[in-house]
Amino acid sequence: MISLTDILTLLPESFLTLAICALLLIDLFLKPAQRSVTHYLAIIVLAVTGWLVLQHFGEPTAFGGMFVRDGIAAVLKVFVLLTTALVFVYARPYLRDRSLFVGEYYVLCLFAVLGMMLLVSAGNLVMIYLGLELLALSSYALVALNRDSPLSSEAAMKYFVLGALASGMLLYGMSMIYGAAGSLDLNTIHAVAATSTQRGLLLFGVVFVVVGIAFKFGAAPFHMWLPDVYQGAPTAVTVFIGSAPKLAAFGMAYRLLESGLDGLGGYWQLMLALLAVLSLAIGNIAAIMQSNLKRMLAYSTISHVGFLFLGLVNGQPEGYAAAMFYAISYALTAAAAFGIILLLSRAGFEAEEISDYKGLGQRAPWYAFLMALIMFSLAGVPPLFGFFGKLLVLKAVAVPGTLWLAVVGAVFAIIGIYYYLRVVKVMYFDEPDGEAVIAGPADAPMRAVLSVNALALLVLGLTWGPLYGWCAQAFGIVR
Amino acid sequence: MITPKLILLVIALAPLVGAIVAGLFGRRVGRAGAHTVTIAGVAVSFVLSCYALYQLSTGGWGVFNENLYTWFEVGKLSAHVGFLVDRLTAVMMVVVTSVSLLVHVYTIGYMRDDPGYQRFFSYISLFTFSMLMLVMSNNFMQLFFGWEAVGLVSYLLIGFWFKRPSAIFANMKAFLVNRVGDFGFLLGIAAVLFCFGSLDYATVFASADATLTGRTLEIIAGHPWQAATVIGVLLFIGAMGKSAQVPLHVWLPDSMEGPTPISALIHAATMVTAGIFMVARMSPLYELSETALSFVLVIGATTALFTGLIGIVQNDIKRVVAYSTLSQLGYMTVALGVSAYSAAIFHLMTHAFFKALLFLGAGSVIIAMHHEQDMRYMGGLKKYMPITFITGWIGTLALTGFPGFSGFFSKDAIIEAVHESHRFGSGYAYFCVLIGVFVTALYSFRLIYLTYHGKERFVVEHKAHGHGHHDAHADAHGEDDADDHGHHEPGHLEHAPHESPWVVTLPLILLAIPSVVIGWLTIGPMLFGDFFAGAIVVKEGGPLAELAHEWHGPGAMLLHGLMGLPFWFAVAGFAVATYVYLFNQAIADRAAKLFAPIYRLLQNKYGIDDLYFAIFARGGLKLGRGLWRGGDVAVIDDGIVNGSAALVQRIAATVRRVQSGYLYHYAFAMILGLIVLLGGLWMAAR
Amino acid sequence: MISLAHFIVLGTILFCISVAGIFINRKNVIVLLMAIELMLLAVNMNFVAFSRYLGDPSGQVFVFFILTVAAAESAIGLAILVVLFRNRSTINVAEIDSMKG
Amino acid sequence: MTQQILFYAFAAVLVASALAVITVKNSVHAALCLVLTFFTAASIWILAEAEFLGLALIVVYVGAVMVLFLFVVMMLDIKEEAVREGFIRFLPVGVVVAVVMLAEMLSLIGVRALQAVPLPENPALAAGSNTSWLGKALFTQFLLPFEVAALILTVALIAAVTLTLRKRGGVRSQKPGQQVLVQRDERLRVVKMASEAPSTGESP
Amino acid sequence: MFANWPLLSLLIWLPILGAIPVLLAGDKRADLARRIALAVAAATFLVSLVMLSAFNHGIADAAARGAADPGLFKNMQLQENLLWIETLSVRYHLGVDGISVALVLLTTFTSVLVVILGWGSVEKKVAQYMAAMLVLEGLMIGVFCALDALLFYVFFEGMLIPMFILIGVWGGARRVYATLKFFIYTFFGSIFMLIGLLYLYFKTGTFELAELAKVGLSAKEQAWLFFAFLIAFAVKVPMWPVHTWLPDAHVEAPTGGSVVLAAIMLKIGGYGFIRFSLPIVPDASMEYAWLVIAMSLIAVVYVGYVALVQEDMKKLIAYSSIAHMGFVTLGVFISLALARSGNASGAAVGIQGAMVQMISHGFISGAMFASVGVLYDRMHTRMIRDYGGVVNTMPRFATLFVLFAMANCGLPGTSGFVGEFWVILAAFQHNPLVGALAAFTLIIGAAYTLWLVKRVIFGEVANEQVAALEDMNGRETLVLATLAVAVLLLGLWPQPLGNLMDAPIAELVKHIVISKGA
Repeated sequence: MISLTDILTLLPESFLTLAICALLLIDLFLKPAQRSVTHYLAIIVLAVTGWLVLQHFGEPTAFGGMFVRDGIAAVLKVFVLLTTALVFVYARPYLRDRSLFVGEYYVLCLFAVLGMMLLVSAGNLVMIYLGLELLALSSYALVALNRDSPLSSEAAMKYFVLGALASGMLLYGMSMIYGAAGSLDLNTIHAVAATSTQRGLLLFGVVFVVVGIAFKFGAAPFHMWLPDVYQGAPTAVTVFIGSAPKLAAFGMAYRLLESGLDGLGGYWQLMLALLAVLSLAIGNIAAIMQSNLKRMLAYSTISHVGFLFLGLVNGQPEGYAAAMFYAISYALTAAAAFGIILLLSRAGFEAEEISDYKGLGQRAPWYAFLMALIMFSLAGVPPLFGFFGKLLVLKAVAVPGTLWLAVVGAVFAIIGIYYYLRVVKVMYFDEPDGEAVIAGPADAPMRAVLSVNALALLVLGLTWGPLYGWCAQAFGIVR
Repeated sequence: MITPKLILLVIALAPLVGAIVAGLFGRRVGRAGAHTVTIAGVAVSFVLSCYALYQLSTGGWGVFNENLYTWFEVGKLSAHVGFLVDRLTAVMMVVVTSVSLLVHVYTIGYMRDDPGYQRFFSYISLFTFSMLMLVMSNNFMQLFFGWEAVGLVSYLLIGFWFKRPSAIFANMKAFLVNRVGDFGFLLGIAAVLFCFGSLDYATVFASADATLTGRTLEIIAGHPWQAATVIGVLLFIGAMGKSAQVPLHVWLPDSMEGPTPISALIHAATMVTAGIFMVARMSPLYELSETALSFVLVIGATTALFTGLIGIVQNDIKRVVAYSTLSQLGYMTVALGVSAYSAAIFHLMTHAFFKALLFLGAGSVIIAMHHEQDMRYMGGLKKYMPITFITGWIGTLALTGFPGFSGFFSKDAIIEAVHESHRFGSGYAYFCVLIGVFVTALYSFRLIYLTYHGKERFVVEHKAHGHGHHDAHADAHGEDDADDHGHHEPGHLEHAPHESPWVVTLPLILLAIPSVVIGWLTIGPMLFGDFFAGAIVVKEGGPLAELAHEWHGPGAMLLHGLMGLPFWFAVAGFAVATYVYLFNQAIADRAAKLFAPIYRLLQNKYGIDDLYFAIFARGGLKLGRGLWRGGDVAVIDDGIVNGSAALVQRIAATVRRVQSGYLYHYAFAMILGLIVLLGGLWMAAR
Repeated sequence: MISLAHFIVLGTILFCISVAGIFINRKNVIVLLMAIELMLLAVNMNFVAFSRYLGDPSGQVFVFFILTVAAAESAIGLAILVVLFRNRSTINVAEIDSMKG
Repeated sequence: MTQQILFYAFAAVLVASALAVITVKNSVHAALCLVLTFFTAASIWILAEAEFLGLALIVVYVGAVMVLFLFVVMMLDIKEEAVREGFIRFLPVGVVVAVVMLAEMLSLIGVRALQAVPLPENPALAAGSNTSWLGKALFTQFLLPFEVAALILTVALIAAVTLTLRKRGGVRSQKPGQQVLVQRDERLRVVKMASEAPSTGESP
Repeated sequence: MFANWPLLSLLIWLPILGAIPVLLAGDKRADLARRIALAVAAATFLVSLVMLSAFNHGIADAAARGAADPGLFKNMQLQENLLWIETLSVRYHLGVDGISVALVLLTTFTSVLVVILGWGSVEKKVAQYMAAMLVLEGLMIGVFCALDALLFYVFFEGMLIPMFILIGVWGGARRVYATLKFFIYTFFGSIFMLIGLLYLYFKTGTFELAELAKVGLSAKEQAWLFFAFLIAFAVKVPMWPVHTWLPDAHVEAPTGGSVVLAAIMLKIGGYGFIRFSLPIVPDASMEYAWLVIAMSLIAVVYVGYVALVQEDMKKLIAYSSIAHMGFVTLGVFISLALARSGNASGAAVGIQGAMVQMISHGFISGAMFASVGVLYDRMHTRMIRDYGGVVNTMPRFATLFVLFAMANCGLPGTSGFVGEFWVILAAFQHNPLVGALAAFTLIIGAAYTLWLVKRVIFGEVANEQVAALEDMNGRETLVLATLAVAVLLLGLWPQPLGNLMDAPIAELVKHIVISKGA
């Protein structure tokens, strides 16, 4: 039965829940001018939650296996929280500048964080579904946050309809798995999947589950929402949904595929391989034609998902560790990338078009340098962080049998490099014209944090060992 | 301690020192300094070379063969700088340094007003150094080093007047044609290394018989070729380039764009004979391949006759001498081809003196004529420049092989040797060299008559040529000439021609002496004695051995020569030339009209130049352009590189359209994805 | 006798109808939302049937949660719809295409 | 047997009304068809002994969600399209897609194998009602999800309010707080004025 | 006394960290930035000299000749071996043998010259330019010192970034196209190598070169690994038909960039063949040696013809670079074939020739590009037709230019001769026809070089701009004269270089004859 240990195990989430409620109330009584209180409180909440996540108390599972607290969850949660904190810092000037600086933004984001935390700790299909929906519903609302923007509401609508469709499919798959396994508990499903000889229903369920995962990641061909949402959402929201949820999606995939359906690895690995190739192809190729930076980054996300899937395709602890490392590196890099857009935009000028960055190297050398670091990292050029993510996932598939995937990944990495370089080209090689882009209303904390974030891509590129070690440890790889 | 090693080092390095001083510090040492130091260097070399020759021929020294400097060492293979000095080398050294010394002196006068005075001295000294390195080498590597170095200096000197388009074209042509030869030469060296595993002469020659006999190389799979033949032919291709044998002769006439002293030094006396020297030096290798020697023989014979024929129709005084040089080089090559190596060296030596003499004489005339080189605007110069005139006659007599003159002995020996030979191609060669004698006499006397005899075909204009103009071009007459070239009126002189200064005439006189006597003096030991024993190897029963049976001293040869065919051919040539060019010049024009096709053919140098230009120059450019535009740009860049980029772009445009913005399309894509996955699973599950 | 297959087939049919509805409908976003409700209904049908078949309550509990979430989802969906309508004065699916490519 | 007949009847209605939802022109009609669909589905569930969920479906969906739908439909006052252009064009594709999917899904599920197994009696129900059966599970094993579901509803609430609540100028609205706190003086002003003398003229 | 110092790390990081103060000096204080950059480059050069003195030829010799077989990569000196990524056992492992030392010296030497060269020719964003150059230098040194394959790869790829920026920012009119082409081309090449390395990691569990050289591989594995390496290094060298990036990159790059590109970066391809292809996949290298040899010969002949018709000086020299680098690949693979056929001394000649050719080409092509830079700074055109008779106004320059041209033709006495000569000798031993085709460079190489000289240097003064030319200033003279001395010194006294590389080459030859089929 439920005991205090269960609550203790769930302490970070419990704390976060209570804190959100408190924040909601506090915010009600704040005048718009005092909104910063919410901002700082939210960051403090994240920090405390993070601290709690790292503490060693409670049990490995709680609520009868509903909730799992293991190393994987811890790593993912820490980075979800960290990324969200970055997002908050980056978003504030943007929000303030557009009178979107409201408590709801923080509350919804925090709810989404809570959803993600539950999702990555889920030990049961119900928890996966609910965590996912908590995240998704908050995200829908966030995308539509700018109520006066036609693009935002269009993006929200698309996101919502397709998201609901995807979760419908996921549920359909879950129902089949439930029917086959007779339980919603992932451990039971794992046992059944590993031993069952009658796999028809299970397999059927796997397809739908894979679709659900693919949608959450934005893997082709379930990616269609992604460019529109990234573009349509206010950048302050894009930076959020573009970074942290990838970590949660990884957690969800791991829980469903490894914790639950490991026994069917042969099947879902093949499907993921197919989706990976498609994502690499579509993401990289479509990105080339984009003139809108947010949209380009959206397609770039799709291609990165393709890479991440390579790690999953491996289906071994090394592969998962690689994929998790990739997700972390991507989340941090994407946060920085959108951070630069936020930094340069101001009311009436979104700094979304790639051409807006012309000559940035001359006008704001420091930020251009940071952006170049980010782009090279995304492109996967050593010694930047992004390269090592790619290295690890390619390593996961560069084994006999899946070598072709590594080659495909390599080919599309080459194509992909073009559009990242184009941004660098625009910043450094083109002369500035017309409207001068320089940093918008960004405040000092944001500038500082963003700089640290981008430089971290370089520093982590040189010292990624401990981080990877942590990931590997989470998956039980000990050297 | 004065050892042979030290002496030889001084011989080689003295000109180099002179070259460096004159080249790098030319401005500081001034004109006089430059020529003093270089002449001193070459003079030292000359004197010591003579000393070395003396010591070697009297047996004071043994053959010197020592490595001095390790240039590069890889595994078993090592490349050295070292000297192999035997009598053969010593003769070459003396020839080279003596001619070089005289040319140095002559240059003082010839280049008097040239702004590149120091540069010129530096170059010719450098040339002397390179040539010495070439002949003194004891290994193939250094031989190649010297080979290329003389090529470089030749390049620099032909293009000495770098403003003249014709000069910088000629020097490039010379270098490239030589490079074609070097191509073969280098491969020959590679083949030697391949077969012997060493590049040292001593090692190679010692084991030549044992290594090469019966050995074959498969250059084209399935066609084993005799190794000795391959090596011999490849090395000889190098000689063909350097010694201007048909069909690689085309550069030599054009090289006359350079100042006359270097025509004498490089393109007549020394560098062009490097090939002859090389083959003689390699005699142990060549003796192993009849085929290679036949090849040499045929090429030499062809060169001897057909380039001589061109000489008949040339009007440029230097070009006549140049074609004569080609022809004489052919004679030497013929001698090599019949294994009469010493005859070749002998002719090389005599030719060096009389051809240098003729060139320097021509240069003297050119100075007198204010750099007019066309013989049609000369004539009757004998009264203006007697020394030049007399030495010119001496040179010509030597060249045509007038009995008693040096050329007689050397050329007659060659013709006799060919006559004795039974090698494949010797019949053809004999025919060629005999006709060649007639031709030689014809163009040589034509030159003499047109230049020195007959009426003056030039006008002396005493009106000032515009003093200011002259000042503006006060640079030098060399440069001046380059400026005026082509637009001054031919046959119009500012001043009457006059004899050249002593620095010019002295070398002429000094060269005239050996041109007369050296044959008589040296033929005995060089050809029929054992002077070259050890240096030149001839198989049993070479033609010279045959001749040696009949050898009774130079006097007897002289008498015998008066009855020989070659003499009468020469006389015939002389007679025709005398009649036509001294008495009835109209015949020449009539003959030219009568044999118009042949005349044109000769005028066009058999069309070889045009052919090469069309095939190699224009063809090469066309090929290059084709490869570039067609291969690099069209196929690789536009096709593959940019093409794949464009393809990606096109695909991207398509993919982009799929993202239509319509919700139902998005949903459709998802559903389609689902169906595909289900279908795949369905297939897999079956 | 009603077998498990009856329910499953019925659920599948419903699912396919809703999928077709999402795809065919090009005029009205509200109908899309309704199609999604149909899809959830299909899922629920499966869960109910399996739960009944397995004698296990968790399937029906799941349905309970799905109903809850679906209600929440509808609320948000309709809210977004309202916002969209205010901005664009239309909910015609074929007109909502300002972002593409 | 009766059950079977009932099932087929309900299933037929269910499919028909579901088809109607996605095909009728009028949104209001579609919503009403959806009500019918849910109602029929609820009936089928009750047939499968899931009484609680059947009732919940009716209460939650028919009672709340569908009303919300109708409310929105009417509020937005969407103009009726006379012709559903495009619909006919895409119908074949839609049908093909749906049928292919149906075929694939059914063959994958292995309908025949499932058909062999009739639904067993639920032993748990012997102990109590369906509702208590569910309730026990919900508040023991599924307590955590239950709490999370509550949070989801909160999010929905916040989101809906955030998105749709807007303060518009020029709108008359009641302010009960002010109404309650209103003072007498604020409402009533006693105006003193000179009494008027009645007209001295003729009266009516 | 310095042998225990982390000299290699110092060499790598000194310029990279030195770029920071240069950047801090800023573009506004250009002169300060230049001075700091020069100081850093000079200091690096000094450190490299210290490294040379600390490098013990004796040990290397003993190792090569000694009875105990130390194994490939085991007699590396000045090793630094730290764990970088524990979980993957990736190591920060540096070390040099004679081959690396030679290339490192070339790098530091060239970098000093490039910094000096940048003094006058770069006017905008000076600090950034100098910083990029220094970073590039450090990364290139890293490539030559890395003994861990992943570390190598990181340096190998990292290099692209500064070069990309260098060409893109300070380049000519079509710089964007050129630099993108450069980047994508090279990236294209190297990523397949990465996959190969990962596969090897899968087999061995390490990225240590020494271990990779030992691992047994089946013929099929070797074959595709060989091609993975081939693409990477062939692009870098570059070999026909993946060479077309080079002319564009060279033409558009600023002078310093061209010099670095030609003098050092191309060498990395050849170095890669020696460090990766030969030791790791010797059997496949042998099997496909014919392919590489054929490509090299095409480079010599085909590219020679293409060079002949170029109208842009830099393009011509770029094509000439391709042709000359053909000798490097030719030498390496000829040697492999020779070694396998039992001709160890011929093999040594071939590799030695290839290595000397690399160093020599570093000097010569660097000098040629620097020369073109000197002209470009004055006339702002690279078209041959805009020049003519330069010797009349710039005699000192013309003298040096002719010298470099002659070296480019492979004239004996210049460095250009040694390598080519050795390679041709070795090639002839492999197959006379291959030797003949290689020797064709004697003709075609001379043709395009001399024709360039003829059109640019000699002749009448072509136009007023040429007439107004001023001869080289002190700085330019310093750079070109230094290179001229290097060219001549290497040509006349190549033995020290040979001694340096003798031991590792002997070791390599010994290693590659051993088949490693698993």
